[in-house]
Amino acid sequence: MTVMEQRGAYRPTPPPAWQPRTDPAPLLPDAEPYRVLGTEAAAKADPELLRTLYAQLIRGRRYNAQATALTKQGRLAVYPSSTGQEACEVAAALVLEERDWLFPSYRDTLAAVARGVDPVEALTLLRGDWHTGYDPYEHRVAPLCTPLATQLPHAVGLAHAARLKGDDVVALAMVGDGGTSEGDFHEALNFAAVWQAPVVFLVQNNGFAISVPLAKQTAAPTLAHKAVGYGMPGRLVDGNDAAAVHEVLTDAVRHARAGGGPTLVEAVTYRLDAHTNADDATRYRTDDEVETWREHDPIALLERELTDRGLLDEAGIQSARDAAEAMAADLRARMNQDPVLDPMDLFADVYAEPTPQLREQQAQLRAELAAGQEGAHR
Amino acid sequence: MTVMEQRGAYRPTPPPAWQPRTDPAPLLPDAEPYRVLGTEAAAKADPELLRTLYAQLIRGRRYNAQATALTKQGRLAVYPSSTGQEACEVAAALVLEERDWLFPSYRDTLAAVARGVDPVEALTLLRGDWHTGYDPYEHRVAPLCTPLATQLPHAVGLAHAARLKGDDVVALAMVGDGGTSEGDFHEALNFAAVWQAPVVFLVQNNGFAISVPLAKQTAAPTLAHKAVGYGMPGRLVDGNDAAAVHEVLTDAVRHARAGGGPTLVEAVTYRLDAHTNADDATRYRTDDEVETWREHDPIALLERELTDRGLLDEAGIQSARDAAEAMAADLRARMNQDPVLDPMDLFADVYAEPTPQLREQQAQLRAELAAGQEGAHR
Amino acid sequence: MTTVAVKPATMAQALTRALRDAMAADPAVHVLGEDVGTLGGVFRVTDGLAKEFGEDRCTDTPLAEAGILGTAVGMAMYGLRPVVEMQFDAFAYPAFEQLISHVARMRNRTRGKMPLPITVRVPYGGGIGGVEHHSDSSEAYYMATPGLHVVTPATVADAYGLLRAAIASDDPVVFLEPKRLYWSKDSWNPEQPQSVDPIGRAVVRRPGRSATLITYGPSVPVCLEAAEAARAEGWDLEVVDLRSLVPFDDETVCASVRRTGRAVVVHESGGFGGPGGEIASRVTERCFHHLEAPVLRVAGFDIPYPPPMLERHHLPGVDRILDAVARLQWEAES
Amino acid sequence: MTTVAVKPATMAQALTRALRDAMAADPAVHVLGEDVGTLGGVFRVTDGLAKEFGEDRCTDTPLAEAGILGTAVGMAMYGLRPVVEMQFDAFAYPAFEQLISHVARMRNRTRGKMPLPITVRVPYGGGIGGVEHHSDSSEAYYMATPGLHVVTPATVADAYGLLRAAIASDDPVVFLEPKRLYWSKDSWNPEQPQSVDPIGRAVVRRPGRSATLITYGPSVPVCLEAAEAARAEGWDLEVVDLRSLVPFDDETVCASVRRTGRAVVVHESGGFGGPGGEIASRVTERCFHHLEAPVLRVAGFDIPYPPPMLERHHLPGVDRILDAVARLQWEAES
Ligand SMILES: Cc1ncc(C[n+]2csc(CCOP(=O)(O)OP(=O)(O)O)c2C)c(N)n1
Ligand SMILES: Cc1ncc(C[n+]2csc(CCOP(=O)(O)OP(=O)(O)O)c2C)c(N)n1
Ligand SMILES: [Mg+2]
Ligand SMILES: [Mg+2]
Repeated sequence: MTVMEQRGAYRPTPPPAWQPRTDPAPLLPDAEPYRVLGTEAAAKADPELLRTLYAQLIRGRRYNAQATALTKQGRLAVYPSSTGQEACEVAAALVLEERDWLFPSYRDTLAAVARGVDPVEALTLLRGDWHTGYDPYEHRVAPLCTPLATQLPHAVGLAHAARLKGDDVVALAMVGDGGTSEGDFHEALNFAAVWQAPVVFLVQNNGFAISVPLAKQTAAPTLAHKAVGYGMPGRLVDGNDAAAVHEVLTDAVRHARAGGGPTLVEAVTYRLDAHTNADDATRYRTDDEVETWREHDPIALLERELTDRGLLDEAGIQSARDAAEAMAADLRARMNQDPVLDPMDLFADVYAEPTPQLREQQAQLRAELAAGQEGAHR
Repeated sequence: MTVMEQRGAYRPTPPPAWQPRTDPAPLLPDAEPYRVLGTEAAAKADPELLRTLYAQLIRGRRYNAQATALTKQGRLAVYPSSTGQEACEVAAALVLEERDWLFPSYRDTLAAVARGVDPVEALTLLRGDWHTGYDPYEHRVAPLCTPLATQLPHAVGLAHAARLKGDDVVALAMVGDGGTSEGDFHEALNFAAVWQAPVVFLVQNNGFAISVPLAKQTAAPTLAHKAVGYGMPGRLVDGNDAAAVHEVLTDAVRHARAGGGPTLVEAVTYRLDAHTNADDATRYRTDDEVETWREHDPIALLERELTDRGLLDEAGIQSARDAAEAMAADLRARMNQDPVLDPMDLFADVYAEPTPQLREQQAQLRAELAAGQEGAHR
Repeated sequence: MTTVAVKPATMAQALTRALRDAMAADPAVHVLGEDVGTLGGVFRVTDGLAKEFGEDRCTDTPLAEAGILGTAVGMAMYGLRPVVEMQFDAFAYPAFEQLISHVARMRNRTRGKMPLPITVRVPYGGGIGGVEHHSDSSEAYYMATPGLHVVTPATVADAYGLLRAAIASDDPVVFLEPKRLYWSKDSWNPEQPQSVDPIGRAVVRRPGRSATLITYGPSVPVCLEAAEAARAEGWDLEVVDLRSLVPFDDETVCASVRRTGRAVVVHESGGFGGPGGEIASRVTERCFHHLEAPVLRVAGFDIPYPPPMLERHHLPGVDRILDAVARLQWEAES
Repeated sequence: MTTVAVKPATMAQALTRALRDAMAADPAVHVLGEDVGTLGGVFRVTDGLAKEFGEDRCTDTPLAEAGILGTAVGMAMYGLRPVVEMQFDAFAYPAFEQLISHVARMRNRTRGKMPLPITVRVPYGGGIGGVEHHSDSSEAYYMATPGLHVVTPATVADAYGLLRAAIASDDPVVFLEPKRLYWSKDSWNPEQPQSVDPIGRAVVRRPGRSATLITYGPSVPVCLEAAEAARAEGWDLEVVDLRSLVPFDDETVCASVRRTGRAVVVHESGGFGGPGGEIASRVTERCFHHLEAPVLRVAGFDIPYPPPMLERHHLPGVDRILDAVARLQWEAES
């Protein structure tokens, strides 16, 4: 029996061939985003996990602040901050096993870093140095993906390939609310469900696609309701509740690994910073709205839970901050060094072997450089 | 207030901004395809309508047979038959007002014909004569569309434009089950729902995309379940029950015209013929399966209902057949005339005015023709 | 008649003005795209339009380029004149099928019954330090697609004139906006916009006698700079700004090359399979016996657009252009 | 050693055999696309593969070209060698973004860490009486995209050899299959398939001394026919079959043109912005002083592919090629 045949066939449903079908009910999301912090469910959460999440959130927030600061110093060309969304970024990385794969979008450098990618390498693209700064195979993190939603079919293909090879690898793919409108989102989810590929789709619904609010992006009850249309479960979670995101993603990863197929998770969150440092968010949203969300800050939520339950004290907070500060200092120091680039790298890795045409162009540039020329800048 | 603002905004749903949302329940399809014929609902159906549908089904079946015969005589390059799907084709055309628009896919020449397009003009494309044989504005039928699902955003744009202009025009767009997998399907439904455009999407789920059965196309409970993910109602109907399809589409058209926005209708049907005359359906399905569906033939279903209720007698059947025969004879006669083509038409209507480059090429071809040359055939 | 002081304006401002004037002149003109409404576009080219004309005329769409262009097709079918903004060059690729299979062909498919007066604005090209997918030169794809006009301005005045002409055209126009010229300034008076230039005419930006630089869009200022620099070497270079790649102005280009006897085509787009091949070939076909040397090409390398820190080595610059001019066999025939 | 009788095979059969041999040789080779499994593809090129290797190796996908190519990217990331079938030329357009922004660039983006050995098979070109969207020549788009190899066979033996080479390549290859040659036959023995030809070498299909016809894919047989017909006019034409558009074999092509001094590029694809511009330009750049006449082009007209009943007037045929040869200035220099 092939992988393709393992699941029950969808049957056309009219007379004469009426058949029982997939029951849609279990695929539909809950009416409200799932929460753990501040609810009874929190009691069941593993204290160690919560403390780890906390340290990672602190570190993540500091990373976002540092990266943003680096844009002001001209050390980064651009930075799309995930400030306010750290719970999603961090949980996405932590729920995966080493053999699993993460597929980040352009905003998700933090998730890559939380999975182990060196921050300098994660930021290489945004520094303008090279397109992908890290070896995707080292931590099994796909290259940061800018064309929206195009990374989703990649995740499906990779997970499917792993399954065909008999490896119990799960792929977790990240996308924004805006990205769900792209055709590639649709095609990826459909392939994943038909193939029962071990993929988890994490939509960070941060309310905006640059300036476009969700109401102009979709009329769906929730983005998680899209899942039923593919025949996969949809889950709705409070994206600022790190414990809840971690739990929902962990369930989805487990489900995928066990052969249960893909899950669509919508995490409701908010981007506290502008779209990027180059964006002017005051053009499309009010300070009031931002302030309301600051009160639902992922760090504050977790910190309250931990301190209320006596799992975190001043010393614990300080030590998380110190660790974050050390990371930031190291990042700052290393980003302040000018990267050394070799113009001849332009011709490297276009193909396995340069074509005769590229060899000619290589020779031309080499001659120009020898003559002291600098391309566009005379 | 702009059209864009007329509908309630989708609100992100977490704390702190938890808001009541669109209720998904009414958007979900029924568990079974809606049926009228042979059920109690049939009593409420307008006898005149049923008789009209019957005459059109007979005519449609004859049209399909005639067109298929024309391929054997080399009078059509190819014909994708809608035999078995006539109820959908005919109902789609009949539910529209004159000012409305129909967006057919490549299989839907019958719907175009049922809406008034001259069969010879509807078949011009498949005859190899010109890409679109009719004036789309004459009967408000968009050109037959071959790149799958690409006609759906057109329908949305047209309906949106009409609404912006204050015209109460509805667009009905047709697509196959296979076409629902394309990104354009997703993008069109999303735009339609966000804009609340007056569009009805009719998916003819005929069980196959060429050789690929629905089970390899989707894992969804039904295709109609996709609707909730866009925030529009999904309706499931027995596509071989002409009265049911007519009723469901009529409701959807009325809903759209009243400003209620789009509806997704899945009509469960079956393609009794091969994909096209060039296809060999025995490669991918059994005769048994086809036979089961023949017993659920749309014409037989309606004929039984009408005769059982005394609304149709032998004479009525005969007169419907005679009318169909006359149509077929006329079609045959006209299709047997060789179309007269002017090679210089190659350059017509590439642009409003030919470019200087096209003028040169035009002159070249004119000279070649004058010299008695015939392009590729020396 | 009072003389109006001619103030400098940027190309972006001229484009905004063209949109505004077109929308004011014809209620059928609708702007749609990602972030074009409230934000005014990431380059602010649509700034103020939603406010002035309402969101139904200048609409923030869902984030889906095929959907944007596909719905624009439907709007055009119903008599509107959509102006679509693609946010960046590479983000027009998802709309490729709609563009090739419908936009470019609908008039032809319907024997002229259903023209599609759609303008597709595409910010293109590099030199702005953009990260990957933000600096593509995609004009070769559009040029190879019959049924499209392909237009690109290099000056502030042309930005206005050509965009007005594009919107007024009954044919689809891919309107390529050189990103790095958005902030270029010129003494252009927005209160007295020039009359609309016709699409399809190249213009000699600088007359010269030694050789012709044939170029367009972002490379026009570079060529003008090169021409200035060339004076020191004793070359008097003519610079032809194509403005329209489709239709192509063979007349103006060939007249120049016949005069000078030598030509270099300059563009940012990759050389192999790029616009320069077409241009050099057609010039050679038409001017063979006037040519003292083969028509040469200076283009981007045949590589994916490089990261910002390396782009200056990729983009055709003054030195590279002068090197090509030097190779135009000034001394002797071989 | 026994001599095996060499039986005629069609190009389609050779392609099937190449896929089968590649799949047998390397379990990483997976075929995916629309109708490639049970049906064996609409052109039957994948016939029997699902049966022999199972549906996990030869998979009927959902109907979505971006999804097919996008998932192939992910499969290649995990070490597979996907061979994707696009059902027809025009139906590859929905996958354009995946092709341009990912397939062509992944190796470069990742500094060689993540090569994508994907073969994209695209049946292309006209002459088979196909209705609209079934006869496009889309090679210009692929040629203008750095990072892709673009290959197209013209003979049964090359169909086998080049497809094996494409699948074996560690780079993505767009493999263009001339639809109207699918049923062309040649004495090629499937039981003793030739060794795999390297990608990037053109071949002289017919030696000649008067002028060179530079061509590829579906136009190769037409050019050979033209060369035969030209003998009556006293011309001895050389025919070069490019086989690979990227990389381009400047050496073979230029050696031929230097020998003959005259050249015509022939292809079905539209002329303007088509491959011929690149080819004619590079030949001219390299062979200028060997040329007795400008390199001419015979191509499809710059129009959307016409309906079947008119396609013979559109496609480059023998007469049109001979007309071009006649214009190669045989008499005198102007
Ligand atoms: C295909 C494509 N179209 C447009 C863009 C330009 N763009 C970059 S980010 C962005 C908004 C994305 O919104 P969302 O998906 O919600 O992610 P977020 O930025 O909120 O994380 C846009 C339009 C792009 N990167 N890719
Ligand atoms: C974009 C695109 N891809 C592929 C094709 C080739 N093709 C034509 S019909 C068809 C199957 C369509 O199946 P479905 O949507 O179910 O419609 P049906 O044929 O059953 O009416 C395919 C794959 C196409 N026309 N367009
Ligand atoms: Mg967002
Ligand atoms: Mg179907």
